[in-house]
Parts: sequence; structure tokens; C-alpha cells
Amino acid sequence: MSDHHAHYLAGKGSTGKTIMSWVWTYDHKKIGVMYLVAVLMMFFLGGLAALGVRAELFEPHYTEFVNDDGQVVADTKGYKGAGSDFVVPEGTTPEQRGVMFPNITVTTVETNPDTGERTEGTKTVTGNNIYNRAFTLHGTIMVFLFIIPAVPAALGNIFLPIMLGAKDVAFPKLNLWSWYIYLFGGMFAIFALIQGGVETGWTFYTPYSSTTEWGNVTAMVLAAFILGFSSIFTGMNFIVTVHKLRVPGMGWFDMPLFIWALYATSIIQVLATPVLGITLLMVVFERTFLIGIFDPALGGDAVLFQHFFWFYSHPAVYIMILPGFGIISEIIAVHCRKRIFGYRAIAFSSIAIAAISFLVWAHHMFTSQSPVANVVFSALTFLVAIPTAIKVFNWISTMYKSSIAWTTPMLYACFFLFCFTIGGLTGPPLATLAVDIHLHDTYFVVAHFHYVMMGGTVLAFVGGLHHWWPKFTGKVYNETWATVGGWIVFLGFNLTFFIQFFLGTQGMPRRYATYPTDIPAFEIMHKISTVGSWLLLLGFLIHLFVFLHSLLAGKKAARNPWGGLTLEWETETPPLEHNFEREPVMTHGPYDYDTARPVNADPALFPMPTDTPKAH
Amino acid sequence: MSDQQHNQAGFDAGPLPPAGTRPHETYVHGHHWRDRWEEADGAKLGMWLFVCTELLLFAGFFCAYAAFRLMYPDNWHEASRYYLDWKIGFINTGVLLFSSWTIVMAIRSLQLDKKFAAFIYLGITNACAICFLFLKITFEYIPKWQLGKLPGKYFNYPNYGPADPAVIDSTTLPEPAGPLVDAGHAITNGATDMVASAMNSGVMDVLPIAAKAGEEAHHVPMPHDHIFMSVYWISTATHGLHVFIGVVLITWLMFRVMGEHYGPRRYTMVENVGLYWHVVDLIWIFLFPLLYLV
Amino acid sequence: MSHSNDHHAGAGEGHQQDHHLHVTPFAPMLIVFIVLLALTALTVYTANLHHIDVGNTRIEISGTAHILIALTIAVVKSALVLGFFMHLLYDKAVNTIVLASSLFAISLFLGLTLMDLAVRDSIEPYEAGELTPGGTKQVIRQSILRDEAGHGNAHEGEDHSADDNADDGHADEDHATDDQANDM
Amino acid sequence: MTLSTMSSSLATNAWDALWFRENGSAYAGEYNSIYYFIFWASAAFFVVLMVLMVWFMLRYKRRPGVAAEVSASHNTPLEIAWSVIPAIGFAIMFFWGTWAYLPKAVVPEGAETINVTAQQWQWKFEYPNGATSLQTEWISDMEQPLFAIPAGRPVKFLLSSTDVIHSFYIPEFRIKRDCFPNRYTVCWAEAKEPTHWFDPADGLAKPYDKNDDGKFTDGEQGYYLYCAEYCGDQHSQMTHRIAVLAEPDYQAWLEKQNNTDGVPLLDLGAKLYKTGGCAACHSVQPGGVGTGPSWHGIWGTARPGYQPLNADENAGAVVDEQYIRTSIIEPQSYYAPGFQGVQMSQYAGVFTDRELRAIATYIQSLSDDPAAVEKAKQKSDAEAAAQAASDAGAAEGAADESDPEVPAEPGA
Repeated sequence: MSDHHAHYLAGKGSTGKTIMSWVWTYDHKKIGVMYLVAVLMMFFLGGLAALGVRAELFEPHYTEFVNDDGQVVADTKGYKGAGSDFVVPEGTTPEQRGVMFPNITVTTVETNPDTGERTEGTKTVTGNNIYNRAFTLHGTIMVFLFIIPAVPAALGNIFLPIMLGAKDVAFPKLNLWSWYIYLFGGMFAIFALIQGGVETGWTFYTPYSSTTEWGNVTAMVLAAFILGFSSIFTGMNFIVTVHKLRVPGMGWFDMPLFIWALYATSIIQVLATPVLGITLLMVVFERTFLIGIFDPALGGDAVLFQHFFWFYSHPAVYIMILPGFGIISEIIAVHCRKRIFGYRAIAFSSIAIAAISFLVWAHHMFTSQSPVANVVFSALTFLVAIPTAIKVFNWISTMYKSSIAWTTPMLYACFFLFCFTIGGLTGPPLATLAVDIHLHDTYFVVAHFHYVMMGGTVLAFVGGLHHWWPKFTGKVYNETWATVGGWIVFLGFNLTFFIQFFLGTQGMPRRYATYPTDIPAFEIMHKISTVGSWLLLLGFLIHLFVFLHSLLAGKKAARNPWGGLTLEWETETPPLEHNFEREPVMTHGPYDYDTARPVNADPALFPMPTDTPKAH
Repeated sequence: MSDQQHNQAGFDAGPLPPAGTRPHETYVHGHHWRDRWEEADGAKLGMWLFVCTELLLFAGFFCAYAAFRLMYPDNWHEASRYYLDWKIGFINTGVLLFSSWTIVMAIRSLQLDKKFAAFIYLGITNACAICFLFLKITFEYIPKWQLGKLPGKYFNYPNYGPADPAVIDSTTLPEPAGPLVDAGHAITNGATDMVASAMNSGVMDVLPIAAKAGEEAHHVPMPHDHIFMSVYWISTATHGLHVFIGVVLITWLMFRVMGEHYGPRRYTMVENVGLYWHVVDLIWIFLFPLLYLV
Repeated sequence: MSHSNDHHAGAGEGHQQDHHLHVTPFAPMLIVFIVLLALTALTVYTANLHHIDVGNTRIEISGTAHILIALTIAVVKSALVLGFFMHLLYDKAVNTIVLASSLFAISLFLGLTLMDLAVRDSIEPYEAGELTPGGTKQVIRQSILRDEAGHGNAHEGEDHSADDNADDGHADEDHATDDQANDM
Repeated sequence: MTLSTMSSSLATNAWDALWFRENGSAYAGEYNSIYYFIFWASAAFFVVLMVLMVWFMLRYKRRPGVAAEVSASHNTPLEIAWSVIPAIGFAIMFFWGTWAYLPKAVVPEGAETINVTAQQWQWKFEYPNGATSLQTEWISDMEQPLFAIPAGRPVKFLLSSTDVIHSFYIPEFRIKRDCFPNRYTVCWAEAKEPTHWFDPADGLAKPYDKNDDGKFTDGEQGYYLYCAEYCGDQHSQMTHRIAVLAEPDYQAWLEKQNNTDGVPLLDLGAKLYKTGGCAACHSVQPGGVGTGPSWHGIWGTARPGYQPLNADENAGAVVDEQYIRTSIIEPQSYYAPGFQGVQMSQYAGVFTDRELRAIATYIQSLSDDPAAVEKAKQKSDAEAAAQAASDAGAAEGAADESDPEVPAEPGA
């Protein structure tokens, strides 16, 4: 047994030993930190792909090749072949054309209309499929490598056991396995995406994905399959931890709401992910053995694939957003220093969302399945809106008559409420059959899910990162610059995505590399959106530098900078190797701000309602 | 034991049992668990969650099966009848059920501290698992492979031919060309074409088909037989893979049992492998009638 | 069930954990195993049974009935395995809840997916005969092969497709186009 | 588009651009009402919530030494109220949306049926009289077929696909339906007003000038048909124009498209190249690269190839009429160097005999060998002459037969 009184980040004597203490660690915090670093890297990688996507859409024209005289000699549509002026060297194989950046040097031919004389030059062909790969890269990385593990596997891993007063998760070795599976699957995915690329979109719809010759679809699908195991193991671990390792005296309704949210998330992870696994495995079989189950050309059924896929991937949406709900519950309670309004309603709505999430998947298929099934799924879809609405009302009610600290996490909680409410409220038009028929697979959907996923989960994640940053790194970050970064992210986000709702109502379909030039609204809106994406980049870079600065030059953080009452604030900063010096004793609930004061809190800084006169 | 004691001692392994006892008696539970029974309970709960994931994984196969059964009911009934031999499946069901029972008995033996009996029971379980795989591969997979009863595109429609030579002449059915291995997509799937042509020309409706291979006697090939075989192959192969993993796990358990790592106070791992093994059995309980019988 | 093997338990643990060790009973497990075997045999028997004679009445067993019978027996068998072999009857309820939630998810998955497939043609009927549910390339194949197969049995084939094609005109035009294309 | 025109159109169209596109179909207005109901209800909700949030943020900002007031940690009537009220709103949305949608899922009796075939990356309409569109139009910088539909009566689109899933989407009609290979799906629309008129002079459907009725925004000439389901490389180029024609114009246009007999083989081949889906993959430029090989200069060349069903025959083939016909109907029969494993859609049953010959003739005319080009022209002319003769003979018996001397439509 190692020294229990050392911080978990403390070195182990020599550099080699310290490195090994990370590589072979069973400590949930170290595993969480490794996850955190990985998902942040993935976030920036996926973000770069998104910037590329936005850049391509800045204007509708194809990339043009201009010769020295400024004349357009060719454009990328020539890649298609129709009216092409490209000459591809003899013997260019589909494999060569199937790499991420094809780098096919072609001869461009310009014919002088008067003399018929041909002049030749050389250019490198790019085309739509670069764009297609970029949005697939963005989608797969953001979904499988960033947003699904972001909150549960990173922040959840670090804080779930501490908030329960446990020394570790139930199965520390499995936790490490889960991390290495993630690492392996992630590297596999990056390999597939860079070396050859994938251009099926992250949804891998058959028969396109099962028949396309382009890129490394098989490898990418296998990578997603592997990543699924990581997710399942994390979920299993959390469920058992919550059931078995709560500190004595902590009942189910004494758990912080973050734990409730993670618990609900874990249920979905365990119950839905295996179906994704088998679906992807069948796509691999489809590609290798031509089993024909999902391929209509072989007698199979393409809609069946969509059912299989969305049975996982819709609940996966709640894997992404539920932990975000949990973080917001924590931030609002702590920074408003207020007992959360309707604790049980929030807790139960998490579980309700988890259960209902299994009922609604086919609203992704309103244009592909039978109209009768559409009606059923439309009705079921509205069900999930109710618990979600309840949560928003509860959070805003918690702010009533509270004592709100204007901190970066609280700022992010407000941003979350703003953006997620928009994301939530644009759900009903998509659940309403008559309207969805028009909006399905347009930019309205793109905007909607970015408002939920990015305006919801990512803002909550960044907010949570600021909230817990002092605790798990032991360093203070620069509040001013974090606030500046937050505002830029918020503005950039809304600039990028709000306009896309109107692109969608105007009928701009998703996943288009270009768009008709004669609809002026398209171009203007795309331009605004692209400018917004640059602002987003700036905002996130500011956050990155704030965090790096904090790590390198930040002051040592206090034990309980915000005055939280949950158990993670009672341990050292950063936490000890086994979290607590001695097993914590539950003396108050997680949100008893009107009756309890944090351990060692200064009464002047932490007045109780009982010892101050009425505020107004 | 009060909480106070826990706060002081609970963060370490607790008092160690006397030295010199057998490994399972000196077993120390994980430091983060209250005691080893909690740990065992937790491990079992974790195993049940894993069992759930296994069930949902196979639910994918069952869903595919049910979907196509719904779409092509007669086709699937016929295909099940004529491509699969229920006798092998039946024997294998018995073998798996028996192995399920023996692994239960292995746990019982450990609980009663009968190391050798547990070892024997595990050995029998393992033998059954290997027997299952042997029967499956020797009497199902290999013959099917040879006859071209392969999944999807590689499915070779049986060597059908009408009894009356006059008819076969007039319909000029192409000769079966062996497993279709032409590259590319199956839009020009010759085998399906042949069946389509045969059905279309009315041969199928009128004549009993004399099969050259005895297994398919009197079978009328149908256009979606290859999908049935796809589901058969992928579901039984995935199940077989689980059986194989079971063999590895049980072999490992046998070594551990010989090393006295398990006993009345510690048998969670055996119990969990047992759960896994029962799930393998459970899946087969459904696969067998669905694929082989109905 | 009592036992006496816990004397080596660590301090403070022994008496508290007695109830944890439930020694698997011998006789029930053996009986369950035999019942399982018997049920397997019953499945095979019923699957090969196509009718039952009750007195002079012959009750035919349909394909659906076969599936229902086989699945019912399989459910009984799996309940036995779960309850006895997998110890659910002796364990804490939480394991049963975990199993039940997975069965809930499975039932939704199968139920709603099959619901869609089953009602697929309720509003949007297939162009009968041209395509089968799920579909294969039969239209084109059949028309090609009809020609290739010569005209010996052609009328039968046409009857076959004509039955299916009863509903609309342009479908036949499609076929006509195919035929033209292949007459070259 | 320059910045100045952009900013001017931004000013004039900004408000319009925030809402649904023009109502092109009979039921589009009803769908709009539902959307606007949801939109304004949501907007009101959102504003109330955000005002509360901002007010709380300002009003209850932390003051040193002042604790939060004790207030209720839950309030059952309030919580029930805010669960039930949204639920009622959602119920209204659901019922209204479903009641509007379900009738639109059933095609009305007597609708004009147009077979729509989607393929990578082109749409194809087959009209009841067997015609396909021969009129093309430049969209962005690509030549695409234009499809006409009649105004004022329901049109049923019978959708299918030859390769992967596509989605048939016309924003102005508020219709969207996925197209699957080997399956039919349907959707229908009733276009309200014509967007185009038929010019008998050159036989083309032409857009109304926007000044005529002010219906179109800048540069728009009718409705777009999009593919809304990602289908591969050129997904975004599966954008074709839909022309809504008044009934007489539609009939005249249709007749024009159907009458390919009068079109010389060479012109027909060139048209089919654009409208039949060939252009999606094959270039006609020297060495042009596409998913498939360029057609330029392949006539008469030897191609290594194989036939899967007779694997022994590996002798290869010479590109001639037979080769081309086989390659269209059974694309996997042969391969061109560098294109092994590329999957071409199957075109069996798509083209008539004459159309296949037209394509072969067109390919022949793309040969590098002047003799072959000349031969193609001769073949085309000879066929046209023969047809003219036979039509003339037929015309004696049938006075209403169309003029055999009709030249190829302009725009080929």
C-alpha cells in the first residue's frame, strides 16, 4: 500500500516511477485525468474538422483552379467527371483516390475557344469527398471520442467516488481497462479517419456504408465497436459504485444530483451500447462477408439498420446530455448557495429520461419508416420533453431568492440554460410530424442538436471543468480571462448555430458540400455561421490558455473555494490518493445550505439564513 | 462493527488472517470495499450488468431474425427445415444444459470446500463446451461450408434440378456454379437470379425438386434462403465465440481451483464465470428452437 | 442453509456474513436439469408435430402456433435457468431488477422495430408483386431471366407475375421496357 | 455574388429568409401554421424563462455577509402545474401535427404517377407516357436535367433508388421521403401555381420572369429538388430544378420529351448522357476523371475484362455496341483499367433498345479516330432518315402523328 496521505498528483520519487504510477494506476482520479486530457485533445481535433466544414461552406462555389493569368482553368466539380477538364494519370487506383488527402496530381487542360489550342498545367485534385470526410471526422470524433466519454469518463471518474465518500470505483482494474480500451479504440479511429478517411457520416447508414469503396469504413466501424466497450465498462462500474460504495449514512436521496445523472447515464450506457456493438459488428460482416441483412441488394432491409442504429444512438443522446444536467444541478446549487428546488423531481426526471430514451429512437426515421410508426414515435417523443422541461424550471426556481456568485461556472450555467432551452424548445417542431417532414435532415436539425449537444453538454462540461478545476488540479485559474473566454464562446456559439435554424426552415439540407448560388439567403447565412465558428475557436483557445496558465503559474487553490457542501469539497485539494484521510461522516445533505455550513468555513464569508436579518 | 472502527482500520485491508492457510483463506478484499462479502455482492452485480449487455447484444440477432421472419415467413420456415439438422442442435442443447448443471455443482463443491470435486465438475463443463464446439464445427460448419451454405452473397443455392429432364431442358436452367465468389456487389447475384428464374418459369410451382445433396431433399429453394443462413452463421458463430471464451475462462478457473484460490469464503469468480456460462446456455435455449425447429 | 466454514473469517466479519453463503442445494438443481432436458425434448416433439387428433377431430398446428409453443417452452426453460442455476431465487432482488430492466429494453427494441416493419405497408402499400417487403432485385432479374430462360414456360411465368402485378399499369410498362432492352 | 448585391438582398429578404419558403403545394400553408404555432409558443416560453433567469442573476447577486433566504425546497402544486401545462402544449402539437400529416401520407385517388429513380448522384423522372426529361439546365456550374410537373392536381411520386438511400426533398412542397433500393416509397404534392411556361418555339419549359409576378426572389427560377439523405461524394450536387407547368403546357412539354423517335441517335445519346445518369460518373473529356472511366476515346479500344459467371473467359473485349450494351445492363461484366472494384449502378431495364444504341453511337462519336466519329454520324443520320421515311409512311395513315422532321431540341 502506498502512502495514503499524499496527493494523488504527487510524484513518486523518480520520473520513471511517476510515469509508471500513471500508466498502471488503479486510481479513478488519475484515470479520469487521463481521460480528460484525451477528450480535450479530441475536442480540438473534432473542432478543427468543424472549422474546415464551415470554411468550405463559406461560399457555395467549388474550389477553382486559376492559372497564372488569373483565368479559371478548372474547378473541383471536375472531380465528378462531368465536363471534367482533369487528366488523371494512367493507373490511378481507387485506393489512391481513397486516401484522406488524395493528392492526385492531374493535368488541367485549357482549350482556347478561338484556336482550339490546348494548354496544360498540373494541379492537385480535391473535391467534395474532402468535405465529406471532414464532417464525418467531426461527427465520429465528437460523438464517440469526445462527448460520450467527456463528462462520465473524465469528470465523472474523478468525482463520482469522492462525492459518494468512496475510496475508488467498484472495479478499479476494469476502470483502467476501460481507459485503455478507449485509448486503443481512439487510436484505431484516428488511424481510420486520417489514413484513408471515412465519408459515410457518423451514422454509417447502410447500404452506403456497407458498399462504399472509399476509405476505411471497416476500421472506423470496428473502432466505434471497441469504444462501445469502454463506455459499457464505465457504466457498469458507476452503477455498482453507486449501489455499493456510498458512504454509510448516505441514502439514495442524499446523493448529489450529479451522481443521479451519472447513474441514469450509466443505465443507458449498459443497456443501449451493446445494440450498437452488434449493429456495427453486422456492418463489418456486411462489408466482409456480404451477409446481406442490411443491404437491400442482397435481400436485406436498410430501415432495419436504422432501427438498430438509433436504438443505441438516440439513448446515446441522453448519455451525452444527462451528465450535463448533473453538472448544472451542482453548479447552480453551489454557486447560488441554495438548496436545490425539487431535488426529487430532478433525480426522478433523470431516471425518467433514461427510461423514455429507449422509446423514442425512430423520430430519426420520420422520412424512412412507415407513417403509422411515425405517429407512434412522434407521440412517444413528446414524452421525453416533459421531464426535460421540469429540470429547467427547477434550476431557474433554485435561483429564486438565492445568493448568486458571479463566477465562471455560474456564467456557464446561465449560458447552458439559455442555449439548452433553445435546443429543447426546437425539439417539439422536430417531433411534430407535419413540421418535421420539412425540417428533417436540414440545417434546422443541425442547429437543434448543436444547441443540445454543444449548448447543453459542452457548455455544461466547460462550466463543470471550471467548477471542479481548483479541486482536482489544486490550482486557481484566472477568473477574468475565463469569463472573457466564456462570453466569446457564448457569442460565437449563438452566431454559428442560431442562424442555422433559419437555413433549415429555408430548406438547406445537411451534409452538403455546396449549395445553390441563386438562393441568396443560403450564402449570407452560411457566411455568418462561418464567422461564428472562428469566434468559437477564439473563445476555446482563451479557455485553453487560461487552463494552461493555471497549471503552470496558478496559485494554490483553497480546499473549498465555492463553499460547496458535497463531499468532494471536504477532502484535501487536490484530493488524496485514496480520497479521504478518514471515511467521511454524513452530517448534512448535499444541498443543505440553509442549515449547514461547510467544514471550517468562515462564518463571515458564509452567513447562514439564521444569523442574518432578512435581506430585504 | 461500528463505523468508528472502519474509519480507523477500514482503509486498509483489515486484520490479516493467520499465516500459512490456503490462498483463498488469506484472501484480502479490495481496499475500497467494506468487507469481502460486499465485494462479492458488488462483483456479482457487475456481472449481472454484463449479463444484461450480453442479452442485448444477442437481442440484435433475435431482432434481425424476427424482422426477416416477419417479412418472409414461409421462406424462413422452409429454410430452417432444410438447411439445418435439428439433431445436432438437439444434442448440443443437451450438452450445454448438462454443462450448466455441472458448473452449478462446481460452485456447490467449492462452497462445501471440496476442491477436487469442483475441479472435476469444471473439467466436465469444459469437456462439454469443447464437445459443443466440436459437434458444431464438424457436423455443421464444415459440411455447410463445403455445400456452399454460406452467409449472404456466398450462399450457394442447392443443386436443384427438376425430376423431369424434359422440363430442365426447356427451361435451360443454368448449372449451379459453386459458391459465388465474384468480386463486387451482389446486384448480379447469379444464384438469386437462378432461383428467381426457376420460380418465375413456374418450375417451382409445378414440380417436386429432386435434390442432388441428400440434406436438401424435397427442398424448394427460396429467394431469401441466403439471409436465413446469414442470421444462422452470425448468431451461432457469435454464440460459438462465447463458448470458446467460456472454455478459456473455465480452464483458467481449473488452474485457480487447483491452486486453492477458491473456497467457501471466496468463490465469486467461479460464480461469475458460472453466470456467464449460463447466459451462453440461455442464448442457446432460444437460438435452438428458432433456428432449427420452427 | 447453515454451514461451518467461516471460522477463519477476519475479525468482526464472521458472524455478520453468515447469511451471505448460500450453499447451492443439490437435489433442486438436479431436478431442474432433468426438467430442462425434458422440455428440450418436448420442444423437438412439438416442432415436428403438425396436427393433433382429438377423437375424430384433427387440429392442425400452424406455423405461428409452432413458434408460440417453442418460444413458450424456451421462456419456461430460461426462467428455470435464471431462477435456479443463476441463483436469482436466492440472491438479492437488485439482480432481478437489473435483469428485468434489460428485458424491458429488449422488449422495446424488438417490439417497436417489428411494429414498424409490420405496419409498413398499411398506409403505403407496395406496388404489389413488383417488390417484396425488404425487397430484392426481383423485378429486373425476373424480366431478364424470363427472356434468358426462353419461352418454353414463359406463359407460366407471366401468369405468376401478372397475378402479383394486378394493380397498376405503369408497372407493366416497366416490364415492357426491360423486355425491350433485352431483346437486342 | 458580390458583397453589395448580397447586402441589398439581405435587407430586402432578411425577414422572408427567417421563415419557411414560399408555399408551393396545396398543404404547405397548413404545415406552416403548425410550425408558427410551435415557434411562437416556444418563443414566449423562452422569453419568460430567460427574463426570470436574468432578473434572478441581477436581483440575487451575492452580497457579502448576506445569506440566501430560506425558501421552499419544493412546491408540489407548482411542480405539477409546470409538468401538466407543457404536457398539454405538447399534446396539442402532437395531435395537430399528426392530424395534418396522416392524410398527406395517403396519395389521393387519380394522382398523376411519376416514377422517380434516385441514383448516385442524379434524379430521374419517368412520366406516365414513358418519357424522361430531356431538358437540361445549368445549376450552379453543372448541367442537370429539369423536371416538370403539372400545377393544380396531385402528383404521386413513386420513389426508388438504384444504389443507396436518397431522400426526395422539395422544400416548397414540404415533402420529403427516403428512396430505398429495391423498394418503393411514395409521396405526393399538389403544386399550386405554375413557375414555368412552355415555349413551343424551342420546346423548352422556361421560368417566368420574376418581374412578371414578383414571385421569385433574386435569381430563383422555380423550385429545387434536393437529396436530403447523405449518399456519397456528390450528394450536394443532387440538386435539380422542378418546373411547375400549367396543365396544357405540361402536356405539351411531356409530348415533347416523349417524342425521342425524331431525335437523331447522336443527339439522343448526348442528351441521355446528361439526363440518364451517365454524367454523374463518366466524363466525356479526354482523360477526364470520375468515378468511372472517361468515355472519350474508348471506342474500339481493347479492354481487359472478365465475366464472373464464366471465369475462364479472360480474353478481354473490344469496346463496341455489344460491349457498351453489356456494360450498361450488367456493369460488373467488364472492367476498365484503374476502375477495378468500382460499382456502377445497374441500368437493366432503364433504357430502351434505341436508347442503348444512341448511347453507343454517342460514345463512338467521342472516339479519337476520325473515321469512327464519321461512322457514328453516318449511322445517326441513316437511322434518322430511315425513321423519317417510315414515319412518313405511317403519317399517311395517321394524320395526327407528330412531325418526323423535328430537329433535336436546342440545349443538347
